[in-house]
Amino acid sequence: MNDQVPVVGEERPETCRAPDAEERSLWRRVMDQFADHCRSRSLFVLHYCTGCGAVELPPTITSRFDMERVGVSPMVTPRQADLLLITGYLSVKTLKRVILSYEQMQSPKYVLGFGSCTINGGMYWNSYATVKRLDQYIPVDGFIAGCMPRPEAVQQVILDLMRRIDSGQANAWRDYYLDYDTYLGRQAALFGEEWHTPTDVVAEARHYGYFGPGTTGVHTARLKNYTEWALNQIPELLPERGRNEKART
Amino acid sequence: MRPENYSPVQHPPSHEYELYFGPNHPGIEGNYAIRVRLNGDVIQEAIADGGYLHRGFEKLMEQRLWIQNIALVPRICVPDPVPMEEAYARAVEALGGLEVPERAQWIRVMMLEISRICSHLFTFGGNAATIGLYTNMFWGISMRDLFLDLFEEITGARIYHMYITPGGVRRDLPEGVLDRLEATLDEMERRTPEFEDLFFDNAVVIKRARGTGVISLRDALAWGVTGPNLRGSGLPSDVRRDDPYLVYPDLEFDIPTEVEGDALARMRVRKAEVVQSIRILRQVIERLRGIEGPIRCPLPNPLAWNIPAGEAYTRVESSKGEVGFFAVSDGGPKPYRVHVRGPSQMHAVQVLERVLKGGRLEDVAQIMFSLDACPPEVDR
Amino acid sequence: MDVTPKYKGSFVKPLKALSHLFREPVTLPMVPRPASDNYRGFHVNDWELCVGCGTCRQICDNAAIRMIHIPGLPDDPAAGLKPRRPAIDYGRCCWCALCVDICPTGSLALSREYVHVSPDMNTYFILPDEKGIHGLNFPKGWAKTDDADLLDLARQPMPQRDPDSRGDNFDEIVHGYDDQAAILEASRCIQCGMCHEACPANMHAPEYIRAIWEGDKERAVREIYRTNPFPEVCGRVCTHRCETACSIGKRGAPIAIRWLKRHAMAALDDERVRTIALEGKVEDRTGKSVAVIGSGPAGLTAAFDLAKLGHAVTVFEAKPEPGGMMRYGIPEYRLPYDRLDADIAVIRAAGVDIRCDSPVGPDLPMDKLRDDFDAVMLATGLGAGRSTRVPGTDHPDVKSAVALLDAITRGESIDVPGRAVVIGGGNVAFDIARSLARLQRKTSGRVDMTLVALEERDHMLADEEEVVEAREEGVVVLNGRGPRQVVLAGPSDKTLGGLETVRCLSIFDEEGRFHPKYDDGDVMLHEADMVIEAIGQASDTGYLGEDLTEALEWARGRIEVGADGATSVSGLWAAGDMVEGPDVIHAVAAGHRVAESIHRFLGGGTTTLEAAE
Amino acid sequence: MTQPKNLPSSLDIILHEIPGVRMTPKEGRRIRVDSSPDSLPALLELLKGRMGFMHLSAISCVDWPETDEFELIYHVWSYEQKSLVSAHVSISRDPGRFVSVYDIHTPAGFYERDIHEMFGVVFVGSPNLRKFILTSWDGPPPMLKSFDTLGYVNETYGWVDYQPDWLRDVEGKGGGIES
Repeated sequence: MNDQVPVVGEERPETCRAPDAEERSLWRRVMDQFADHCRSRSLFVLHYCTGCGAVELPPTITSRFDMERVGVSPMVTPRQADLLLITGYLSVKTLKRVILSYEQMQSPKYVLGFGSCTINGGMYWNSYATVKRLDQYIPVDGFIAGCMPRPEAVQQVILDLMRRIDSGQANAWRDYYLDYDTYLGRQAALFGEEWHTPTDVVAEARHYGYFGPGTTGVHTARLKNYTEWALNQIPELLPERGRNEKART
Repeated sequence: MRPENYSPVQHPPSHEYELYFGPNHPGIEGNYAIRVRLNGDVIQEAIADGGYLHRGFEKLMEQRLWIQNIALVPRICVPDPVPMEEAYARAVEALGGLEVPERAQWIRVMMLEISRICSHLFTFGGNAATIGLYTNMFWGISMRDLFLDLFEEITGARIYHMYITPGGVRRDLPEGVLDRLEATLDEMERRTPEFEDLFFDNAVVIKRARGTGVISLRDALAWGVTGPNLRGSGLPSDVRRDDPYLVYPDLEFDIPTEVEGDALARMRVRKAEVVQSIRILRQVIERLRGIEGPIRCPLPNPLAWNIPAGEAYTRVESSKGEVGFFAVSDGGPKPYRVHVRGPSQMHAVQVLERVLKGGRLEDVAQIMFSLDACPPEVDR
Repeated sequence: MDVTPKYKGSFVKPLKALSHLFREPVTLPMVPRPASDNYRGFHVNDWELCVGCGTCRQICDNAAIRMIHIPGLPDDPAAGLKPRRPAIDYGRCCWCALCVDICPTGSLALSREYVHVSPDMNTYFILPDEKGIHGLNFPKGWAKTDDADLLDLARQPMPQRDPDSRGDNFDEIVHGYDDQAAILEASRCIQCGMCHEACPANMHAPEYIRAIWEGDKERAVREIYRTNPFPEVCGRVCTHRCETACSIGKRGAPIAIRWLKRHAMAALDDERVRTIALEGKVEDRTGKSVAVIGSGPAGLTAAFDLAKLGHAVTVFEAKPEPGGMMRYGIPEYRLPYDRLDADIAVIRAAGVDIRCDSPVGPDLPMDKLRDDFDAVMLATGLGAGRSTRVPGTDHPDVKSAVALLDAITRGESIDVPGRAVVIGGGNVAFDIARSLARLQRKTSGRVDMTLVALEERDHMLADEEEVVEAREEGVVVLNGRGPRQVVLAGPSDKTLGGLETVRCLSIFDEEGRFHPKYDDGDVMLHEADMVIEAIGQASDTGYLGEDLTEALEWARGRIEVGADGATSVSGLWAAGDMVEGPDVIHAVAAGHRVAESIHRFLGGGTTTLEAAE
Repeated sequence: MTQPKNLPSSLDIILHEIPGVRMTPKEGRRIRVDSSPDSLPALLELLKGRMGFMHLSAISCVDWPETDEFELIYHVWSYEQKSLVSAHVSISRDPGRFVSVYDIHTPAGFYERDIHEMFGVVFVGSPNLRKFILTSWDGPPPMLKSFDTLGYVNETYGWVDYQPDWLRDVEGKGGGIES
């Protein structure tokens, strides 16, 4: 619980880091590799149609291009999903929901950007309403060229992602923890200074062992106001806080 | 999870609550949201929430040359892009005084009707899925894919064809494609009874869909319902017949209607429309074999193409209803203003809000699908 | 709600789906299918065909195409080749293929390759070549077809006199476009700017073509006068390097840039043209004076520029009227004198003092000019005809084309020969052949004119339309023949009999020098009363005086000058045909360079007219 | 089915009852009607009641900054006459206020809301002018001609600065991206 809910005013400057492969015991290395292998064989795709590219997902998932044969299947809730497909352009309004959904997903989690729009604005490069670069707001594991990419291309990007998960290379999700302050700063620049999400990413970063120098900073400092507010809203957390304060005094 | 920037509110009595339905929700078509206030599972009030797919099309079109906009318009409606291309092209033709050659007119009708079948199959699959019948979805989507293969062959792209251009179409038909279209239509006809058995004669479907989301003809007219939804309520109105364009006056087809005005009736209308589209396509194939000629009238240099000042309002019957394009030119190289009237702008907002009222929570998705609302068309 | 229970479902019917268990599956193998024949996949670009015009970049709705300057590629403005190629940003592209449909050369196409997957964003910016994004040589998908071309490759026809009505007079042949045709012709332009770079004077052709298309003739004239004070002349007789470079001309007929210029000039009255031309003229006088010797295009262009910059310019012309070769070389049916006068009137209005009948020589020694003026420019052109020097050319009825043209312009009476042979294959040869043919028709009603050119038909030095029109007017053009000797009518007859020619096998030797080889077995006699030599001109620089001739540096008989036209003698510039050839527009360009250099020399700093605007 | 020949004339009779209305028949079942702002509700009411123009196909808004006007175009379709009347009115741009026609045509509710969002025109009496699409937008109404979308984009979002290997090679040789 201490890890999950940082206490107001408490400074925890030390970073933490998950052990590198060579630091891990042989047993753990084998187990991790096995876990990666299994993970790559069962990807649950969050059922969220963010843009036009979503129209090629039903063919990809259903009989003709049948992605279920490699263990890819749609999942209705972000909590149980591994893979977030950003199927094309993102309006600012959608991007907020995407970030909320992304933060709800359990790590390790993967993001794929579909088509031109996610790379450099695409068709809507001069539109006031759409975000031009997805990777500025959440870390992305791969892109596909196309407008829109056809199902075979979608298959290929997912197979590519599976290969990279299997070999332990698809680690963009860690960047979100390591550079959370930067990501949050960019998000806030777009959504306004009020922007905050219910997920405590900083605590998650500690939990996963990717709390780095870039995790906190000027932007995350702003979040404290909201954390305090949240603590006051959830009565069960209050004794916890009292205990911590007591311990400190 | 609480919604972003949530502010504390007085909790209502436990049997009355508010639910965010979408945008991240499997039961919703596209990226769209509905906020429903419920009492138990009965909807007291529904508030549509769009804008997730807003790209500012109308603004973007003012920034691009007349010809460049052919790439933009199909993206307004993802499942049924061809009517958008047609409506835009015809607006430009009306403003610029272009004559579409006969062969191009027939090819355009062919494209429109294939697109209609595709869109109806998509809706059919999606609609079944909202009732929990996934086989239909698998069938519908893979059947649609056969037509997408034809699109790919004709236009070089599966979804966004960018094929209809002011003055005609961009490429002539490839060799033998009419035969393959005919074969696909045969396959479609062979499968139609199976779809019938699987969906329309399915007791589950009938129990769920009958009496759900009823729109009376009177309401339909008052609320601005168009297309299959209006015909599902009993009015045999179709832009192809009432405000004809291209070569539709030369074609024989019926306008299927149902009188119940519920979700089932609307789906039955769509099914009957697919049959009519096949009938139209067979006539088109017949005629196209005998028509040779140019596929596009000569266009000015697209980089130096000023269209005389004026305005034009063109209407096209899409699979979802009446598409309208209002184009204004100030005599310049770019449109001065293009206003897109998508049928879903009515269906997904005001009509949906009204129809959902008094309905049940589990029917939200089904009703939305039965209205065949297309969110990108609402948001533009 | 009361609904008639019209439909009654069954729970058994859906079980029919089980029959699908025994059907062939619709599922496809998990490898990318081959795409359709005209699929719109990734771009391919044939670098051999691509000229770097950048039209693809202009039509792209998404600003996805950037032009990349690539050193080492052919860079030839005159041929319309730029060393740049399009690069495509797949973070922008929407595969609409408008770039393919508009590509003037047809080099750009879309392949059937459609899978590109990478986490590295840099791989989404590609420089397509003919092998495709991954070098896999996928077949072409969406490529250009004739019926889908977005460009209009045919030129607006130019109304002109037919051979019957033009053969016996010197009226201008070309009528000029009307407004409608000019707008249509201008609308074909894709604004690639190849013409601008190909033009020796770097005329702003894209700008004035666009202005004509927009119907704004005043702006067109303003754009024209930015770089060329002889628009009436160049609108008629320019060798139009721009049209050679035109991108549309790669597959179709280039934009009629020259005729559009003529149209813009014809649309405004002379008064208005003058006002526009003199915009930007410096009001303050600098107090410096410049002498220009020769009133051809080079001299007058420099004079015009210098006068606009506030210098006092005096032009000395030996002949009775200004204009040089434009007046005394080019026949009236190509360039009416009143149009030339209009151009010169503008230059005079700028304050240039043109003194005709003022040859530099004993009465007006060169030294005096150099003393009286702060700077002197030589632009005396090539006034003397050259001779083939084959036996017999010293006969009085063997004439020089330049001299004859001069005489025709002056209106002197000429003994029109009944039969004539012209030696030469350049524009001057055709000018004299066609002029004399007109006179023949006028006097005797019939044309007997033969033109003998060394070059084969496909490599004629003259403009194509000259050859075609000359033939229409009855001139017999013989290709691949060289002169052997001029023969007399008889052994004792001193009158001219004709010209003997031989078949020419090759014109240049291995080192590219002029050294024709003949087949002596193939000899032809062309009977004629007059033989005219039109094989080139030489300059007559006797007026310079011995001291100056000695002081100047020479190269191959021409005065050697720097890039800015300055000679090795301080305060003395030279430009035009006497320094380098070969046409009006080169002379105009040289005139500008000299004017700029003189202006700097006179302390005007680096301010130029371009910059002053 | 062709357009009834007498439609323009019978329309003419009706339109005479309303001041400030001018009719221009156009090609293909289209009739343009120019109306004064005051007469528009009466015009739509009459068209609906007498001639069956009961389907409001769309309301389009055009911004004309030069004349400082918004042009509103009401496209109404008659299922009986099979004809479309486009009624044009021009209203002042500042303040952009007009009367709602929601009580005549229900679909006007959405269109007015949309125009309010995109152009900032206020429709008095419209049931719901809350934001719909641009809920996370606090800039000026984007469809106004004065709003520069590309300028806004350059200010708000970042572009990718591509550095592919081939580009570095070309730049090494003295080439590069041309502006």
